[in-house]
Amino acid sequence: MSHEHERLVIIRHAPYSSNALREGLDVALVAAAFGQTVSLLFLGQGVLALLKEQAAGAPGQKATLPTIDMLEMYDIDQLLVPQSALDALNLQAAQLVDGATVVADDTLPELVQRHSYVMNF
Amino acid sequence: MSHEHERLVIIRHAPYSSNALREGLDVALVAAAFGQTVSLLFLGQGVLALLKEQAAGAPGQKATLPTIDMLEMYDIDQLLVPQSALDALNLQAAQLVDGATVVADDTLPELVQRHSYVMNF
Amino acid sequence: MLHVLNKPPHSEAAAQMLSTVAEGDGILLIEDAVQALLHADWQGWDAAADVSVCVLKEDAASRGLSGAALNSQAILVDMEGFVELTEQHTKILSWY
Amino acid sequence: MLHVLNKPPHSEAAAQMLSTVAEGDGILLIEDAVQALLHADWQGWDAAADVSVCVLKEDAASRGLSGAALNSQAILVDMEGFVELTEQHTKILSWY
Amino acid sequence: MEYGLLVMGAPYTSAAPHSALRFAKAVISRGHQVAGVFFYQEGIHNASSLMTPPQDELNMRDAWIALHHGHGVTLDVCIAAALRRGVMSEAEAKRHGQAHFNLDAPFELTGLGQLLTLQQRCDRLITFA
Amino acid sequence: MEYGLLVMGAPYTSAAPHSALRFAKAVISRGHQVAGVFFYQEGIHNASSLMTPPQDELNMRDAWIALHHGHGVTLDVCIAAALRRGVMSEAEAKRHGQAHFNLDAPFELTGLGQLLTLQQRCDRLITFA
Repeated sequence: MSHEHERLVIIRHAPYSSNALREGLDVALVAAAFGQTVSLLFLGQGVLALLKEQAAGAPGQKATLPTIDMLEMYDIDQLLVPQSALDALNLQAAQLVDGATVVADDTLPELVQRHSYVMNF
Repeated sequence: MSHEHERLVIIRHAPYSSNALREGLDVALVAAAFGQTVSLLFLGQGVLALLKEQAAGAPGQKATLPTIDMLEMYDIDQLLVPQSALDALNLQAAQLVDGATVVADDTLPELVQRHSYVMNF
Repeated sequence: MLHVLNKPPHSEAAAQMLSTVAEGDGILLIEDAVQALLHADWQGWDAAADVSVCVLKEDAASRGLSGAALNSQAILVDMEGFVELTEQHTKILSWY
Repeated sequence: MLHVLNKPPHSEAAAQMLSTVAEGDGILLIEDAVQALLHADWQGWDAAADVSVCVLKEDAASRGLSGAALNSQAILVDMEGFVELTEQHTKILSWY
Repeated sequence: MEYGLLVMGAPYTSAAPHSALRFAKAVISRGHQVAGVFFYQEGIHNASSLMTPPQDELNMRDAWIALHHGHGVTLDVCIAAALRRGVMSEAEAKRHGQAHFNLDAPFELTGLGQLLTLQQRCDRLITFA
Repeated sequence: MEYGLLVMGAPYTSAAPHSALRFAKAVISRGHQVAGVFFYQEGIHNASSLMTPPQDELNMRDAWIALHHGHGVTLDVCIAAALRRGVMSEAEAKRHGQAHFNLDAPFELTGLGQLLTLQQRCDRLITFA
């Protein structure tokens, strides 16, 4: 199977503390709306965006969890998390939203290589 | 001796990659111009601001080394660097501008405590 | 002195903060720093004998870490508690 | 793939980059990443057998690290060399 | 007690303005005064009258203005930091030959000396960055 | 070859615009084309017509405009990112009831789709952030 027009968006920022997470997700959503196949890879602090127990933001700060929940509607169903990223935060896969998939760290180089478009946020 | 109106400005950002370094130095200069006694403490990446071999910035980026060299004219002669910050960058004291003083790490809590105004940049 | 940290517990800012904490100081964790709740072994929890470490409750909740807070020795405070801490300490130093 | 790093060698961004580097990739260090010249033991220097690590010369010079570059196995490139690297690699991934 | 706030983060980039605003309200609700807020570094963007967030999000500038009108909090913006980042008052716009501007009252462009004055005047100064 | 640039750092806050500009010039001097620059996140501040750095410093917006006039480089700015941060064109200002604006030609407000188009059209896309 060719991955000619597949896009990988790498999310590395936590919710609330910057707009990087949200604006990265926006790129993923727009690409999906344009018919591209989009996968998301969550590294480092980005993994925190997948915590399912996130409450609504403090007054005035928009939450990103609703956007994460919306990804499936856009056919973005690959939400990949390396095992080491979970471990570094002492998190268990069960604490993440449904749809998050834990992947082995040694698959990352191949994962990044096989997408024609890769962007870091 | 009272340190009632002494100010400590902590510099933690490297040259060129943000304006944090320069705008932190500006606060130190203005405080000195207002007659306050000002000391500078360089932590982490901030130590790089003291490297004496810095060349002029790439086109369009203003260098901060001339500002460092100017501090003495404002009677800011305490440029303090903890030994561990030097070690973390594999630097020697001889690579720093004249006037930089290496201090032992265990003096930091007392240093921070004894100034009435302490600000991080 | 009250130290207010808003970066993750293993950040450079956190390490810098810990290198300056003195006996009798207080530490308050806000924004990304509330992640310390996930790290029972974080150095900051025992920064010094009489240094209390507080965590801003609403920032822990919005980040999905309220559950982690239950299992921690952290003192949870709300925004009024934050202000109370600044009443108790005459100097406040933010690490970001 | 060419990886372009602009954060210090011991940053999270650097570690994330190294976790994705594949055989045949290239690494270019710019801005704060040129500090890797100070760290002979930085993991990135041996990221993989056939991965070359280049350093942007003018960023090293402006940061006072030209001397460190002399003692390093790094390949120094200027801006034209930067462009050349992007000619050789069809994909470019920036880590910041 | 009197509090002064130093805000160095931009809205929609940093959580700092949000934390600062919530802190200011809590200070007031505990019976203290917020004498002033000084905006420096990226914080100067809080003063932009052109900031137009989506309707379901807080307009940070409006929130600061409400704090000013409700509680007399001064809103000072470092002029040097603001000018280089593209935030200026009508007076500065005239001085620099610009037809447009994006800062007006109750925000005031001022020098860094104002920050030192705020710090000396207040019982507490706290930074949000 | 054709190059596209994605710039996500603000002048005077990040080295990204400076590195991007120097890269763009080197691309051109090696005989390639820079098709366009897309400004996103904090990068949108590069387009501000009110940016007023001290005289001894580069005005980043002017530098981008020179690149546009000299080499036909398009300068696209993400409209959603720009509006929430206070950068808007005259047309957007009218739509939002603002008397002032701080973005004009050759900078263009556009959607994120333009970034994807740039990426597909170009042989190389490189991010400076």
